[in-house]
Amino acid sequence: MSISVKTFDSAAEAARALIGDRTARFMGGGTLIMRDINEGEQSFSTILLAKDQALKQIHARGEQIVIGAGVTMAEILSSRELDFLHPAARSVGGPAIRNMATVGGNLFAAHPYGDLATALLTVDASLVLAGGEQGMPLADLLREREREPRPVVMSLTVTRPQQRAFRFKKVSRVKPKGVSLMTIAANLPQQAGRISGARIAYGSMGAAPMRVPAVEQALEGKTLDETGIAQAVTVATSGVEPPTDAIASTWYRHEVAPVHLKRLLLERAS
Amino acid sequence: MTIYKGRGFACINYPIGMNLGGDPSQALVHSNPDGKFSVALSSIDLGQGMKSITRQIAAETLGVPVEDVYVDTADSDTGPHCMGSFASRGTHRVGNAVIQAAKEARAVMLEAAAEELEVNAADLETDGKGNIHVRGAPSRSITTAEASAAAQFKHGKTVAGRGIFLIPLSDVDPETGEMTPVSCYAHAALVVDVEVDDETGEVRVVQMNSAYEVGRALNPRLVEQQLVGGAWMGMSHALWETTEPYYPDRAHGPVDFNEYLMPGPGDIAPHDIAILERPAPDGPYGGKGPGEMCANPVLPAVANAVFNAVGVRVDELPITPEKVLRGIKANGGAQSQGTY
Amino acid sequence: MSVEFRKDLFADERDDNLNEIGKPTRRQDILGHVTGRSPFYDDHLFEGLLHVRCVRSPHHHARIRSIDTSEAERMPGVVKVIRASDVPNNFNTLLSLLNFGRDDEPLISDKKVAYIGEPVLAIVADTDRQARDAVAAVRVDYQVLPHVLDVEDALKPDAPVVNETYPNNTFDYHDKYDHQKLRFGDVETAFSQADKIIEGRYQMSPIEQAPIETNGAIAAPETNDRFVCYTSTQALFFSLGTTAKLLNVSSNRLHFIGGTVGGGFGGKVDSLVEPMAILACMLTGKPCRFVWDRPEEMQVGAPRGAERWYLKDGVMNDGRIIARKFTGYFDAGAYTRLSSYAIIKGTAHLPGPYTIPNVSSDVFCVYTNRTPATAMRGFGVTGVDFAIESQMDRVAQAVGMHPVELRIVNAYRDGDMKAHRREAKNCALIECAQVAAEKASWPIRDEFKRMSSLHGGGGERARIPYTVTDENGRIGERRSGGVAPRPTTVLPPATPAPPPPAVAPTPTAQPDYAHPAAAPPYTPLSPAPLGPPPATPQPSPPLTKEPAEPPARQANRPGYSRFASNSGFRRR
Amino acid sequence: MTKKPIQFKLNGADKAVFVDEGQNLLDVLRRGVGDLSPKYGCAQGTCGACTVLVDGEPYLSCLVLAQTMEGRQISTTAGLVVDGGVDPLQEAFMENFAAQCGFCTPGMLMAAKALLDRNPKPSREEVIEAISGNICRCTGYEPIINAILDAAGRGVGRRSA
Repeated sequence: MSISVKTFDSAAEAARALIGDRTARFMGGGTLIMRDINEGEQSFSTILLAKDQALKQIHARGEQIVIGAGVTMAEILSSRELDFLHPAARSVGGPAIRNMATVGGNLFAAHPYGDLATALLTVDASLVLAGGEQGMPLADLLREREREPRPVVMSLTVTRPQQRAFRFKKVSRVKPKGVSLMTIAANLPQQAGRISGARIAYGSMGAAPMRVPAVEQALEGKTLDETGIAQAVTVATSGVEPPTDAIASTWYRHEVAPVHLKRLLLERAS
Repeated sequence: MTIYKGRGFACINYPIGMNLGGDPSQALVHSNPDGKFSVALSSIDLGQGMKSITRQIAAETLGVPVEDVYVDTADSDTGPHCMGSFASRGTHRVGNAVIQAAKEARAVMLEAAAEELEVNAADLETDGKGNIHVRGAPSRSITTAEASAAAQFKHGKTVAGRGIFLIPLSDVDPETGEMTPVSCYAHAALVVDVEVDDETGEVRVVQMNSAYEVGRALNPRLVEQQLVGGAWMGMSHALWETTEPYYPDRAHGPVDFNEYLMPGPGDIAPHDIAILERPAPDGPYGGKGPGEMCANPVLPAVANAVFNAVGVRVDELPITPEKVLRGIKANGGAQSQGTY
Repeated sequence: MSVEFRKDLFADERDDNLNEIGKPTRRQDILGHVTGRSPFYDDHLFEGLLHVRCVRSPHHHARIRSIDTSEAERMPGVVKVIRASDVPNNFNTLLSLLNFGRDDEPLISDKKVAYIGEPVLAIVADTDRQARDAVAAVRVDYQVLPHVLDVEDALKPDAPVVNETYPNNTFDYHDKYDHQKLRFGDVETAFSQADKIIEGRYQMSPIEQAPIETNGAIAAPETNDRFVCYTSTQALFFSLGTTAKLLNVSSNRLHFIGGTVGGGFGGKVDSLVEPMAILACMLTGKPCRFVWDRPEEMQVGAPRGAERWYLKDGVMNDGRIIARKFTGYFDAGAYTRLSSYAIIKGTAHLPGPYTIPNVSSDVFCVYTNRTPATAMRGFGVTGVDFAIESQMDRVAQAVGMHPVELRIVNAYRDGDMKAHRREAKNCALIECAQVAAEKASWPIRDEFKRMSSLHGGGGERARIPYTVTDENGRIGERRSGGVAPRPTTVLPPATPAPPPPAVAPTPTAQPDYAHPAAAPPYTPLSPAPLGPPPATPQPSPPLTKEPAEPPARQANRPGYSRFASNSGFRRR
Repeated sequence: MTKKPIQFKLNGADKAVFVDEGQNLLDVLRRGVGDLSPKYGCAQGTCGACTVLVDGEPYLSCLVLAQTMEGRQISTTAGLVVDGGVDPLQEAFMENFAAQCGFCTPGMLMAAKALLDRNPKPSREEVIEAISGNICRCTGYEPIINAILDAAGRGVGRRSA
């Protein structure tokens, strides 16, 4: 089917058009959908675009930062407010991809992509959808993102992590740009030298980026040192069923997840 | 975590060309009236520098400046037959064909010059700068442009030449494999230093030192291109590449450059190269062909270095972190084989 | 990174005073490359260009019951559906141009597919997207067949037949054997005399050539009833000849233009895009473009096939390898392409750049239900070099020798006899090993630094030994289940019976360069005490024995094979 | 199929062209307006051969929906040549033998151009990062990195003995 393109002034209109049209896709930066078009993907034939400037905004309200779904990785990298997300944004693609790929698109990027989404899981990201729905936790979207109709995300709200509490590691076979073998994001707030409210997320370790509750619980109240993290490392893959793909096998991901988790946790915060 | 250092060595030889159908290539060389030459081929420049190396060979043989020669390839209406660009045959086979064609064209040019200078053509030589002069008497000279013009407008001669290079086909004995496969061999030896992470099985190539014997480096920078790029490819074959990650299972075959793994610009290792030249008796100016052999020693050298580092022999390419890690675990830990 | 020239080596064999040769002249094509003006095949614009895409098999192995194109034909932009029956001569093998091997592969397969991605139909449309849409609308009814993916499984008597031209799942060599043999000396006897036996199994992965420019061609009608074809081919006349054969058209009606190619590495020899583009052009009368996309390039385009090698070495304690035996399996995939020749080339390469007095090898070109394999940089050699040089490291470890010194001890030298029965000339392995070790500051002992490719070869090392042969592996024997051992025969030496072999020739003018004899054990771990002092050079045991009975059986040797179209060939 | 008219600037010159609705910018540049310098290597965004600058920033033209380019400024390798002279970056690529087959070269040049326009004195690591989305199969990257550093006046160069 030949492709048709519909352009809307607001994301809300685009979202309405998406409902009830299974052949339509909402396009953000295009890095995923254009590839599908180029390769003749038959599951959709209509592209929805929104010229909505709200999609491009970044603004902070105290510790809360709202990031428009149309913000690109490059725009994150030039935002001081989002400095904690820079390592994650920089890990996506090369410079050209980062000029195009958007926050919203990253939420729908299939395995092994979605490194930014992995990071966002650890900063309490919640979503504003174009239909008006607010406060949907990102984790909920990621669990059901294949389900039709796909929502149009307007923006995400994240909570700025404590100083030096956020860490990010993308394990890749190719340097400096390679797809993820495993991505780990950690938000490790501390109170009186002990971890309180840890958030750990993995990318490329399942169908979608995910939080790892077993590790989070094992870190609670612990110190960030070899002894303190020992239990967390032990349960690094508890409840995780990593896939086999062209990059690595299930076995290998299981084996090295504790290693990379441990290294990230013991890394000196920059 | 421990990073284990390891060193590996490998050396190889490489056959130049093929034993198929005589493996022929042809070349045509001709000049315009002003002594500017064209070489017509049907050989392919895949990036290895076919157009450039045959241009230099033609200029050397004709005795004219390289700027006076351009190579046109590949148009089947004008370029004569060539088997193709593979088997490291281009420099050797096509180069020889170009020499033969250029010699024939040069002879016509020198005959014309001899007639103009009223000397014997056998007493003439070219200076490579566009002049033909009497040997030992540089003042008695004529430009290649004048000689070509004279040939074409006064003497009615075509300043042109035809060349073909053929290695007689060698029969293969079904019982013993007796044959003459090719006519010359290039050589290489390479030392690779690696670091292996004993917890992840990741291997990093930290240094390559190599010696490549190429017959003659017809253009040292083009040889360098092949050796540097080829060794990178060897490293890539050793540690990264496969279309079937779980061979012989066909699942998870990569379909893009994200899944088909090759070392990125951040993975490259310093590579210090020595080039040796033992001219091949039948090579064009002794040249062999460095295009393929440059990758070959890297693969086993890396495998040997990994063994030296952690005591794991990975005999199945590519040497992925997974295979190394499985080996380390099977041995109950990394077992350094000592430092060389 | 650094590059140095070792002009001191082999200086007397070279004249370095040339005008242009040896100069770092810039590439002729470099200005075009950096300005984006170099004309690659796809850089030719045509008004009304049509686009070709293929319907491809999703199965490893299947019979095609029917193909329904009714919906596809009605789709917008579709100009032509190309079926197998549209290909004038739909059966080919690449090396048929050199009369090597039998035709075994259709351009378009409408009866049976033998690998995932095999083309069963092609569609020509106004745009690439329209062609893709129409491809998606074609319905093919497949009857899935059992498949085989492992080379050794494919050799089993009950393995599915992959390629009907070669029903034994192996290429037929010389109309006689299911593999190519190399026989030099008597490996089995030498194994029994060796101090150590070292064995290894090595597996090379399939690898994609991965040129950044994918395979492709644009064909257009010329005014004089000819066709012009801009192509990515690595072999212009190979592709032209293949096209002429498949399309049954006179070769001089084809005008091929190429030569500026965005990388090949062996992946642009197979000549699959040119015939398809020209056929589309013939059938539509319009310029047609057939370009593989990246997934096709990676998974349908032929890779360097996988290779599996088994090596067995007989080694003396001083590091000399006295026997080396190979069994090799090239995974050709579903069709022959160039794998059959790679085995010839690989066989001549054995046993590596070493002088080993007893060598034997059996190498099989095996058909499996995977993407047909083809050439890649180092074709026929890269995989076995990996095996050989990994094996050399095992040998060094087993005898406790420095890996570089072990290579130098065994290295071939000028005048040595190689296993394919030709004298080694122009050798430089020893020098490369010495220089590489020096660059890496990896000390080798002085006696090894003094050795040379120029000295110590020939003499006894030039001898062709008595050779044990056999007739195992006759075509069809394995598949019929009967692999009865056949009596071995001993071929007479090429020269009259040689004198009893001695390991080292008598030193003459330059004793330092003499053939290396026993070397002391190498101790890899530096803290370990040095090994015992070097053993006195000993003559090695005879490595070949007199034939048990007079060699007589010549009758079973069919004629040598020729791989050319010009003389002495056999039409199959 | 509906065609859409769009206008943009290509290397400073006005272009007007009809595009298919799902057509990518690479295809429009090459077949629509005849700029053959950006190359088709994958149409997946994984090789970088089609890199162009859009308003000065590197984009993968194969992943750009052409009709969104209305009014934008697009630069390609074909536009690097000014008044018949080559850009210092092109000169550095030639001098450093930084191309073999030449197919990745236009994309590589545009990635490098974007870097140097923003950061005239990049470090080696910054050069590596800048070309990390561009694949070269021939050179092993070293000559390309050296060429870009050279163009920035930071050439450490190759050592030749």
